[in-house]
Amino acid sequence: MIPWIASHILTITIFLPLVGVLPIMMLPRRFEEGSRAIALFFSLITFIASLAMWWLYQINAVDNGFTLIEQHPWIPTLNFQYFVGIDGVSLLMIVLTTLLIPLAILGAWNEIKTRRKEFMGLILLTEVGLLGAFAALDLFLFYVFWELMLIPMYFLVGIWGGKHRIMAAMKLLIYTLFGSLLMLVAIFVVYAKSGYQMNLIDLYQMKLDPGIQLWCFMAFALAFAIKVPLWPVHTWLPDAHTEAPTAGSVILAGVFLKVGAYGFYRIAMPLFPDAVLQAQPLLMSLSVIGIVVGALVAMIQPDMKRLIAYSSVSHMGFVMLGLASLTTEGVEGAVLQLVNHGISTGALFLLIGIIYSRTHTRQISDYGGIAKVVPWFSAAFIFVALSSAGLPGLNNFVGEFLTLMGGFAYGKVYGVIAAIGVILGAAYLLWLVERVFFGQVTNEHNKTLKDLNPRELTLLIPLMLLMVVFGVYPKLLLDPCMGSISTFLQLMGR
Amino acid sequence: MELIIAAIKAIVIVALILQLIPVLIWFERKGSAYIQDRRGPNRAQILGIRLGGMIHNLADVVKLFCKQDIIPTKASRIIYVVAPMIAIFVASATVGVVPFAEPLHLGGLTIPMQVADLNIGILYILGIGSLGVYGVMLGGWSSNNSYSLLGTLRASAQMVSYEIAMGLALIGLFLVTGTVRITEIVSQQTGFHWYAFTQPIAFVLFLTSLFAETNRNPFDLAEGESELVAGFHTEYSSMKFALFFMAEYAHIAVGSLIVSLLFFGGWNLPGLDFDWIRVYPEAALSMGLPALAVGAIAFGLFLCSKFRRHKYNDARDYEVLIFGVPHVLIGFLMIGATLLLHGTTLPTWVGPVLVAALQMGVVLAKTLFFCAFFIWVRWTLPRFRYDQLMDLGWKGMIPVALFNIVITSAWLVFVH
Amino acid sequence: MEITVHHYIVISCLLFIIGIFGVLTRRNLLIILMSVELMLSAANLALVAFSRFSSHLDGQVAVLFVFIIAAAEAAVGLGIVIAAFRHTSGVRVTSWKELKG
Amino acid sequence: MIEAYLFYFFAVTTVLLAVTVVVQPNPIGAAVSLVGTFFSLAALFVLLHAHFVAIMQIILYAGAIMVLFIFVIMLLNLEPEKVKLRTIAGNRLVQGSAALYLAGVIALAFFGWRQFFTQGVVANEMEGTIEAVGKLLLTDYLVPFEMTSVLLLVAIIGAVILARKPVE
Amino acid sequence: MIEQLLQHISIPTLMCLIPLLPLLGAIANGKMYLFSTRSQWKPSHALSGTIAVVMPLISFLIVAVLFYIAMGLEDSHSVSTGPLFTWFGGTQWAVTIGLKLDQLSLIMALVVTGVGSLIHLYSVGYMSHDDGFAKYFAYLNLFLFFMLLLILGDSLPLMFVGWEGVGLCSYLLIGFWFTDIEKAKAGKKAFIVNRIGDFGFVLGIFFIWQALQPTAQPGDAILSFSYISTHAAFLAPVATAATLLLFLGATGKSAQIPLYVWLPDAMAGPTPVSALIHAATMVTAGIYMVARLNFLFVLAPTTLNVIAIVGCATAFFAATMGLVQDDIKKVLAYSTVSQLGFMFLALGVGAFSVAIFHVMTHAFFKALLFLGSGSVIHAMDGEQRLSMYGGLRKHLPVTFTTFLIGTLAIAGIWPFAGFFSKDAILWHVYSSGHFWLWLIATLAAGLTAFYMFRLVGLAFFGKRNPAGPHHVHPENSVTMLLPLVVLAVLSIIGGWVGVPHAMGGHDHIMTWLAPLFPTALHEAGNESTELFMGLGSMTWGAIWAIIAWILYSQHRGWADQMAARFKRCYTLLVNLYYVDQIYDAVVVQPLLWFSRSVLWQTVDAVLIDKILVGGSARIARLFGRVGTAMETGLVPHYVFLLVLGSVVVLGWMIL
Repeated sequence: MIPWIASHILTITIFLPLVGVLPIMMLPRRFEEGSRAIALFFSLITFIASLAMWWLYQINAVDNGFTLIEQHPWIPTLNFQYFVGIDGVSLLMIVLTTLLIPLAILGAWNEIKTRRKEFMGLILLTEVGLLGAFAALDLFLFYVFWELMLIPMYFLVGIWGGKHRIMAAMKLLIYTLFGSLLMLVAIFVVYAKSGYQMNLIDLYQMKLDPGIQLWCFMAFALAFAIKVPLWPVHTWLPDAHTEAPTAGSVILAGVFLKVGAYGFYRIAMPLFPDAVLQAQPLLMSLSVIGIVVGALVAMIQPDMKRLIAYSSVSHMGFVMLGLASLTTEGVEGAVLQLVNHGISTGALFLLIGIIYSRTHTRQISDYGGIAKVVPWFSAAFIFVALSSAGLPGLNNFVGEFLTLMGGFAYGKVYGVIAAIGVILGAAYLLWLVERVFFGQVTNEHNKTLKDLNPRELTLLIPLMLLMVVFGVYPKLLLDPCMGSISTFLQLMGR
Repeated sequence: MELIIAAIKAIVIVALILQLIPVLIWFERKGSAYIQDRRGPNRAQILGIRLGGMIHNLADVVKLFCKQDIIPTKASRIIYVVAPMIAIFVASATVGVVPFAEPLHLGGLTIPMQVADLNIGILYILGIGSLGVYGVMLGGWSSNNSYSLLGTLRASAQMVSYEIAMGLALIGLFLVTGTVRITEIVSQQTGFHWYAFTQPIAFVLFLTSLFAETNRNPFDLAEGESELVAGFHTEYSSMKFALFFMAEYAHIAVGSLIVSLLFFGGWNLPGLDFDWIRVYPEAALSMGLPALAVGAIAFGLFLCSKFRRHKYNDARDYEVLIFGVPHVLIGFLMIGATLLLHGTTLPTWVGPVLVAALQMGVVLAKTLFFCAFFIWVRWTLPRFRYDQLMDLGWKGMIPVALFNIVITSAWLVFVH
Repeated sequence: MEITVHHYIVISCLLFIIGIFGVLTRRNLLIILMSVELMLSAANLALVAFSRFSSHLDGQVAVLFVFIIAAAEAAVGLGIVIAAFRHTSGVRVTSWKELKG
Repeated sequence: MIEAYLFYFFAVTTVLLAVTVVVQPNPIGAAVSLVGTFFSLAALFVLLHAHFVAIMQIILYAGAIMVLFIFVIMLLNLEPEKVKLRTIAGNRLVQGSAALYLAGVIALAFFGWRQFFTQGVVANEMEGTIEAVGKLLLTDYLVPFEMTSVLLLVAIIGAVILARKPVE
Repeated sequence: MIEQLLQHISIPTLMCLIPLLPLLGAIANGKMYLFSTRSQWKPSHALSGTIAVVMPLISFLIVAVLFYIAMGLEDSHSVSTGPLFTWFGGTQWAVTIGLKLDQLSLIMALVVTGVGSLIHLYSVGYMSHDDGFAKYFAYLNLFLFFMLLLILGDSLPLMFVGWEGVGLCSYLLIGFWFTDIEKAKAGKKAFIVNRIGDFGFVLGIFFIWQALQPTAQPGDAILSFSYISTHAAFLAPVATAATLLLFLGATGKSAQIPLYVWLPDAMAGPTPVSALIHAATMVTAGIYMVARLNFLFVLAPTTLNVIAIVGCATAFFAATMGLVQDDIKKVLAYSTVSQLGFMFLALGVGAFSVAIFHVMTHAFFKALLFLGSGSVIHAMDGEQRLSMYGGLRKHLPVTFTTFLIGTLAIAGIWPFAGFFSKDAILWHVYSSGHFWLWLIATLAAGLTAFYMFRLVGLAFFGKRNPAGPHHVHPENSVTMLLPLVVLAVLSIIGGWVGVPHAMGGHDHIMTWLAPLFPTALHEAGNESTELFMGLGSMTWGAIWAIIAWILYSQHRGWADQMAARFKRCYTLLVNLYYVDQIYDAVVVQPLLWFSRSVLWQTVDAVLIDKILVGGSARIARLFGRVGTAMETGLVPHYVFLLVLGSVVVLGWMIL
């Protein structure tokens, strides 16, 4: 029994949440609260499964290929395969997802009152989509999971969102769909050009001629850029975040954006190395603009969630900076930043969710001086804000440091401008902290705020611990990815 | 050359039909009278001779011709006038394809005893038959009178639906005959193999739908006197009414002609063997003529015996004689002819001509029999209600016809 | 003067043109249906002419099918006329505009 | 010779009657002239030795379809329509030109394909008898034949539903 | 006794203990404070106070022991733990975490831990009535941990960690009483300005890394000081740029000209905090960094000149600004800025060891002055304005005497520490030929003496100002007085460590630091001129001191007349040259306006949302409308289209 599980651990992890959806659906309307517990239970099992996967990965880690591979014919006639496997980076992403989803569920424990069953079901569905996307090594399979994760998210934002959630959900959907349809076209172009090959490993060896490469890369890049949100196509993120429920934004910011960057890392770049070289200056400048503009615009946002959304635009700009710089440091930094940004932004959104569940307002002007009233909450918030601002010793610093190094190595100007982003990062976060926490308590409503209850603590403690651990010892994250990064760079011809 | 022959034939046949119509009219009035236990028309007389009502026809004809021809003001004039013409044209046109006898082989010339021997045969009849509806519809509609409109609606609906039944019945027949040419069908019915017996269902269906086509009694809702006054031809006066009237009777004649040909073996009589006659006309004559003579004489004497001098104290008493005496004379003539012919050989064309004449005679006899049947049915059965009519048509006859087709085809498949 | 297939074709074209003319100009749906019948029969003529002069009977079989289709079309067309008539108590084609986009 | 004359006679009658159908303000008039057209067409078919088709034309068109038309005309007792040849958007010129263009195109099409009918003139003895057509119909074209039966069924149902009085 | 100690604890673990102990203290206090907010249990001041004081004391002792050991080692006088674990790194290079104590960092460590523990002791008394007692000490210990990390770090990134950590603690401590929004704003300002400085620092690191990368073998710790010093040659091309950026970082941290604005505002924090952070330790980090990377700075003479000029300018400007300040802590803040200017001036002219000597002496007397002012404020229960003081001589005798000693030291009067270090700087500036810089520096030194004695005069001499608080709390808590006394002693004997040969001393500190720093760039002029210059600067300082003392203790009126006459320049000085306002107007507001109106409104809202997204929707609707226009509902239209279509198709087929 055990060896079977060991060999199919990856598929089990991916489809475990799906198994969870079934009991939730069977629940009669009266036991709706039970659905939360079931969802939590299944997401925790998936987390444990992913840890087991990590352990297995350590054991039989082949240095630069994919492990835990499962390859079965899916549509034999069209040569589509169910081909999944993981390397260091996808392992990290999977563990990050399985970590954040239970926290998101825990975070939304009593925030969601209406239709809990559907909510929990949708979250588990998103998780399946995400895990699948990270593990898929077959282009078409990737596309299927890519779409699978988008739809539940649309519903999450659309149904349980804020005031104009419909607009936000629609924007999210159309933006991403626009991109993914282009991607589908590109997939089939590649499929045709490469002699009906869909699995990535063979495609990596296949060198397409530069003309087609550029177009396909542009299509893929656009689809992933929308997801990452690179600067010009990012406007869906702030709306989606402000309107999404807490759990939604945690997943959205924590993992949803990562798929875009992961897509670049896994599919867009290695498949079209020459096109990447041509498009590198464009990518670099877009990410740098993203960093600075994201930070600047974040500074003057009246709404907390919008501020954090723009901050994640800026942070993801760092990731793209690292990736596009095609230097080992840059890519390492990008991978680190992917995980760390997920943790810190996820924590930030959870905190905002907590305060929102008490005051039901996200406007900064409604707050003031609540540090005295809720010391634990403010301590946690400041801690996480600082980690997100990239304080050394906490998790984001090393990632930013390395990405900046990568950017610097590519072109000094890019490094300098991106470094300005670091200053702005500190500026808007501290300004937020100051306006919300310090000074006198402005409106009376804040006087009676309750501090963190045990549930919320169990939510935050693990994340804060991780922030310190990954800050002090990032090697923990980097070691598994070394092999995958070096293969990535070889593919890119560096 | 063929054109001339065709023209002659056309004229002859049309004249024959037109002659038949007054006879039918007379027979109908006389027959219906006797059925209703009253004496028929017996007033019109020429010089005291009444001929049992035949003269009445002349009176009718004269009346119809002389009446004032009224055209209703609001009616759409042209169609109002054309409608009866269509009706009569349709009735007479179908005759064109009807064969009266086997093709005559006279000195290398084969003259088909019909106007046009179309290989599509019966379909032609069906086609023209379906045009009959126009006459009725246009006439009724153009006279701009609500009664006539109602009549037309009913008539056309009835004719259209029964046309289908007729078509399907014929298909049943075609299955058996395998051909559509009427001459072949008739020649297949030698002896007692009349299709009426092999295809009883088809025969019955065809007959009833024929009644419907001609708006005859059980189905004569079109001009049902009780409700719709005169149906579609209420507004028609003299000549046009006459045309409609004649069209109807022509249609009956032609209908019965077709029935006799298709189902009653046309010119085949069980006893007669035409080939033998054609070869030995003399023997045939010598046998046939005396028999005929004896019959004629017997009939004539029977009539004369009915002579009563003072029954009516006028010319009518002598009528019986007018009929009886000629018969006796003919009888004697025939006996003389046989005696005269005895021992001589007739010229070759006499055989076929004799056969043709005989065949025509047989066909005519059968047609007259069916006309009588038509008239007899008219005055016995009550009129259908409209929904019964329609139900019978759609739910009764068409399913049965289909059933018949299925059965015959199944039978054919198993047999071969 | 031998009758060639072109004569028939010219006639069928003429008929077709008249049919189209009728469909385009007339406002009364019935007339339009009739013109459509006209166009169909024009097609029939052409079919038969071709089958005759190319010694294949397929043309005639096609004509049969055209008949059937014409009959079906007429039946449904008239059904529509009646239904539409009940609605607008007139057969003028221009009075039925509800389906405007 | 006789055939040529007959052909011209019937051709002219067909075209004339067709024109009256289109021009005739009064629907009944149009219907009757259409019946006339069908008759002359049937005659043309006979000239083309397509007897079965001719008689079918008469039975089907004249006998059945036109009856329906006249039936409907009677049922709806339509008053004659003022024929204003003014058509859509007033420009008779447009559709006129369209029609002419179409004629030219069709004629061109057929003449263009002349080479296909080189032996156009030669009339062969293939008689359009009912047996020949029937045999062909039920052998090569059996499937379309069955299909048409389905089509007819559909048409019947459609007509019935459409024309039915709305059930209150 | 030390040998037994060494038997069972190896040196590396000892070294690790130095930073970890304050960290432990911080965590303990932090936990207690957080639990206290939740539950009723309040940690007693004694408990958290003792933990907070003991930790730095022990680490001070450890540093002393290591100092003694290092003294013993002849050759390198340095002790290092070697790479403990690799933090992160690329394939070729890696960043390892390791601690190193050489001559320079030993001195700095001694100063930091020594003064630190004294200040901890002092703040136990000072903060006794504050409810955030445990939180305060947690922050303070955390600060010490980061400062020690900064000093002990053996590689640039580790130093950077300490660098940012120290910035964080200063933010937390300045904004300690965050209920007052102004204080919170000051904290935020400090942190952001520091962050700008760090921006320069990081870029400097990148330059170095990029230059060194090609030389690295796999796994080399290329960013560690030892590696950089050995491969200094490779850095030549990139030296000037790197050093300039590093200096930008230093100005941020040590509050030099462009980025000094945060220091005066930092006075919002509790006074012991200002004493520890903004006088003794944090602000000197910049100098320590430049000293640590002296072999790099030497490669870039232009940068050295820049540093000298900036240092001298800051010294002079800060001194002028200090003249007119009414708040006691603000005066001391500006004096610190000017003293830092002096230190940077020394670095600029290449006298690295003299700069470090001045750092040490400055730490002693500046901490003393701050703590003195703290006890004055404590006595006047929070009143900070000099105008409200006057005649406190009688009420606070100990504070007065120690404060006087400190003032004498900073003014550079002979026996006191300040004289030796400041004089050495002036001498080295003069001897290295920078005459104009020397002139401005001596002028600044005179001004320093003037405003210090102005402060003493206003505060301790003259009559009590009736408007001020009536009742003066007696200075009775030992915990506050003991550090004052100790620091006073130190500010006296502190100078004697570095008495130059010219004045008969054998200059221990120079010899101690000599191996680290390159020999003085210029030959040290003959001794007689050095002696003469020293006496000259002392008398110059004394003269200014006496003038200030006369002006402000006896005849207050004169000062006001003086102020009235130079009306314009007086207001200029009072408003601190409007520097803050300029910064705000030039940098902050336009940035905010730009991001709000330009970036957010126009770019995101209009450009992307309206035009791109909205636009494409509108185009789609346009096509839709064209489609509907075709559907008029009229059957003939459709037929016409049908015909048209067929015509086209036929035409195409034929042609």
